[in-house]
Amino acid sequence: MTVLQIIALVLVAVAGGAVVLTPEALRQTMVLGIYGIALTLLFFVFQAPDVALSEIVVTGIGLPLIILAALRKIRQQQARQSHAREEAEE
Amino acid sequence: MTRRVRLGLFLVAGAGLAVVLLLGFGGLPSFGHAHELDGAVVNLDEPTLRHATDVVTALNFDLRAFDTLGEEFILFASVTGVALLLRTLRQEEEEDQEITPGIEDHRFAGASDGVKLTSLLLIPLLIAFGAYLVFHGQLTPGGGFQGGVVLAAGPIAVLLAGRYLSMKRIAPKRLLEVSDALGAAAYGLIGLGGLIFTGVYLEDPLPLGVSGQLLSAGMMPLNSIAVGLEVTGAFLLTWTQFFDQTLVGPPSGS
Amino acid sequence: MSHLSALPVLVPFLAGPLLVAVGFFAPRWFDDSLATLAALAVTTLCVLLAVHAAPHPYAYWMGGWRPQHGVAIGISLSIDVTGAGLAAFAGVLVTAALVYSLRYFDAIEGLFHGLMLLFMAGMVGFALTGDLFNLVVFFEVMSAAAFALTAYRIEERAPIQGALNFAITNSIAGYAMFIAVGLLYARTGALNMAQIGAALSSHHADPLVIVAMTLLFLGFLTKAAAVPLHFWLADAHAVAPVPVCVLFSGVMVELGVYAVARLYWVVFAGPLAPHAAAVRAIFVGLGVVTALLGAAMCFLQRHIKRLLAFSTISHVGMLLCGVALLSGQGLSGVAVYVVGHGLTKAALFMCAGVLLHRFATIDEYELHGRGREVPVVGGLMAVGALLLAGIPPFTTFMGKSLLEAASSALPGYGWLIAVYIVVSAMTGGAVLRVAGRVFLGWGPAEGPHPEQARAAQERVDEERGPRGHTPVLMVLVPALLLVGVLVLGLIPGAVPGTERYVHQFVAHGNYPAWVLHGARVALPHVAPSHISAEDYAYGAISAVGAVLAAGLGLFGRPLRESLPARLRRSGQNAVGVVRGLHNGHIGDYIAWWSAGVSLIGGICLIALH
Amino acid sequence: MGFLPFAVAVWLFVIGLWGVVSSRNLVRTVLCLTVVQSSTYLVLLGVGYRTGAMAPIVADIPSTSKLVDPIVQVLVLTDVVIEATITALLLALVVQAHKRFGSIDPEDLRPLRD
Repeated sequence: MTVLQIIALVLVAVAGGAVVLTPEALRQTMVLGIYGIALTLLFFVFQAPDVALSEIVVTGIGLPLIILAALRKIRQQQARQSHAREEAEE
Repeated sequence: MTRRVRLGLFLVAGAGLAVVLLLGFGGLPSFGHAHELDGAVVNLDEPTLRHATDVVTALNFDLRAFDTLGEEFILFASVTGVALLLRTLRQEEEEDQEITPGIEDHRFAGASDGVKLTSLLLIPLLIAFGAYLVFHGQLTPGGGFQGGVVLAAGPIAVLLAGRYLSMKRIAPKRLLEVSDALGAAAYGLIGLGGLIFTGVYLEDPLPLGVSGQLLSAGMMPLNSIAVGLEVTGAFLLTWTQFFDQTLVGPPSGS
Repeated sequence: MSHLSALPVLVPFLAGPLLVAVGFFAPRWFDDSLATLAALAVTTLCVLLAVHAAPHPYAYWMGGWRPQHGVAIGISLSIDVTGAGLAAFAGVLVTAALVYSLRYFDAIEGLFHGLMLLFMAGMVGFALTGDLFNLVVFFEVMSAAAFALTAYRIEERAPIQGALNFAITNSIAGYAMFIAVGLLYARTGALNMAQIGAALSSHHADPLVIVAMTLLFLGFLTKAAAVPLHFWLADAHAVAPVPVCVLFSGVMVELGVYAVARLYWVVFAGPLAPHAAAVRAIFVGLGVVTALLGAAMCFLQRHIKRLLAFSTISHVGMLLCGVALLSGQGLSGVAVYVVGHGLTKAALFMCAGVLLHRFATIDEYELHGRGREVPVVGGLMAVGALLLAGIPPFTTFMGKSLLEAASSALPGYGWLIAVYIVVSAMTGGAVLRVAGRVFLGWGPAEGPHPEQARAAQERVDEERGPRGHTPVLMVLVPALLLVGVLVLGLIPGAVPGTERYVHQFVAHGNYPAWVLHGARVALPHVAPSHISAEDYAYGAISAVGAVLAAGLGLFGRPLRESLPARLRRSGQNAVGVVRGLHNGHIGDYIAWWSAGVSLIGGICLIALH
Repeated sequence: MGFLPFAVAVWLFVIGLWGVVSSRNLVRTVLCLTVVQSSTYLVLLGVGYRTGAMAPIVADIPSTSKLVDPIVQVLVLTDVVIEATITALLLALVVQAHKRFGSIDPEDLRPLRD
């Protein structure tokens, strides 16, 4: 086992824990991106370039756009809800 | 259950689960000392038998092609599911129009000029790189899936560079649906070619060509293109569905 | 003939995308006829495969990667009568569900039909494949289509929540199975089930094999909804559109049990042979808990689809007991019972669909007496209830008799018969109670937990208003399915034939022979089990028990109130606790899932090592 | 040291489940699920790795050199695709859940309280 592999594994373990323990969803999305990069690095040092490419296109492009759009939609709805609530109070 | 009971239960259960898994993993050979597995046999056979140099993509389209068929349809089913779930209900449409009459003019908020310029420069690069990945599936790392996602990112760069609606003009939803479906069906049909010409489903009837060339390894380039087509359509369709959701309702920040 | 082996999977994989691609301009009749034709074609193909595999089962190697010197590296469809028969059964139910939905609801641009076909492809591939990883892939195909279908009615709350719980729980089960595949591949260097089984059979079971087995079994039992992995099922089955429920309860859940049986006899029977008694004890225990909890929860429901969902859990417990007996006779009983129960449950969900379609609610008390408008459906429901209770001499009874014979043949397991009787009486009785209250107006019109009535309502399109009629097709299809249950078990030779094919299925040594070496394995000769007078007596007790249980549910309130107050209160508390566990909170569900997996994994590690 | 990849896999599986159980926001639940899933990549790739072996690309290395197991990599490719698609499907469900319930806290998603 090479030093590079050990470093990559530790990185993955720490970043994976960080994804779970980050409290707020938007910040968690960013940590998930870092986690994806750590996994990509790990796949490279595990001699799996095909998997590394897949992982980076998924966590680099594929998922963030979906997560951000979902979060944006939810924020918009929350804004609309509180707007409606304020109007009801007036 | 209250939150406290739930977390307590999981603390015990999770610890137990960890112990069970660790005991099971204890039987694995030490990392780096895998037994002589199937894979070793395949590594020797695959390049000579199928004239492909990227063994992983080659296996993906050959030995494990039936798994890949399943995988493409997991993707297809999920994208169809997303389309189903994020469809706009008639009554929602009416509500939304009351709130945002100017929806047609909507610009994608939040991109600075720097981002826009970078995105514009990125578009040709993304398309070239994506196409390279798709066409070189059997030769170098990457293949239809990876290339498809990169290709799909091209129109997304248009979105970052400027307007959502111009992106939708480049890639209207119907076209994406058709491309997604066509790619998925094409993958199944290519295997059918094997059934018709050799009598065995997913067997390769094409000449294998010279190892290392673009059109080598029999049907693999075709497989790769079919997957690329499907994945491009699938990801663009998914993104469009999600973006459409965020374009209704009051603009963010208000 | 064997050239066609891949087509049952391929036909829906081609028709599905076609429906989605042309869906936005194709007329409704096109979607309906293409989807129904595809489902019929798949059913026919599966029947042909079963007929072809009847003299001796065979393996079909994808891409021509045949095993060399008995070493398989390719993916095979390993086709025997049991697998192909189950695939055909799935095809029958998909066809029935599609015909039923012709008149049931508004389909959106071919998406519903497309997803139904993909779901069918997943089920058929799952039943036919001979490769472990491929099995998990088809599990995921089924899942992806099923998640979306559950939430088909996005305008309502409950389907969204049910689909989320379904998707999260089953995804985690899928990950556990991926890990198990990795473990077994590391040990054997193979993914083909026959190859794995052959490689393992010469060794004793060590923790790696036991953990792999636990993860695989519990993964599939998550789909099959064994307690405590079952919480998602009631949420999802109660809210999915009726044609989808038909498939969920009728065949998808049973496929989970099938995978456990297949994996046990092909892969784990060798290494675990010295521990068969312990395996039997553990999984019979799991089955009994599932059966009894499901039956109790079933009886407590007033939401009719949720009631049927819990009855499915209860019957799955019974099926799991039958598999866990680890005998050919027990598994024969399971095979017959799967067909009888699947058709009956499908018909009952379709009857519930008629009520929902006509009255826009599915709450037992809200519907009090209103069913008089559609007496035929009441008749169907009563027949279905009695079949669920295993009334002699029909298909469900035949299956149950085999289970009873297998249980009493094993020393120390005769008491299982009492469990089967309780399950039959409680679930059959609950449905009979519904039929009595809804179609005859018996019993009080107000029940406990009135807040649940709202959840049972379906939003109706205001322009359309309540419907005054029921399409004939929606009554005809469940009637035909019930006729199937009445007739199939009585066809001479059907049950003894099933027994012979199942004995072929459980012959551990045979499977590698025909998969890896292409050997022609002959059908074993098995003396047909004969149904004794005792079995008829048990059947009669179940049926009478169901009638009594229904009577208790309808008219038992004075009786309950005459009980001493302390007894009544502690009874209510116990019921409250059990109900409270099924609270719809995904965090709770996953905590229970983890607890179940670690507990059963721990027990297996201790008992089987 | 040879056990490290598998220990990390167990850690990811359990900590991801902790995230799912303790989450009060369904978007977080879905993201934690991807962490659970990534544990399967480590197991699969871990069992196929051989010390000193090259990636299974045979274009520019001598054909006698030792290669890592390509089959597990094919399995992980499928796994990654499943991750991406199921996550998209789940997020679509979460968006709908927020529309219908006005909340994405699992505490509030209980249409059938019993």
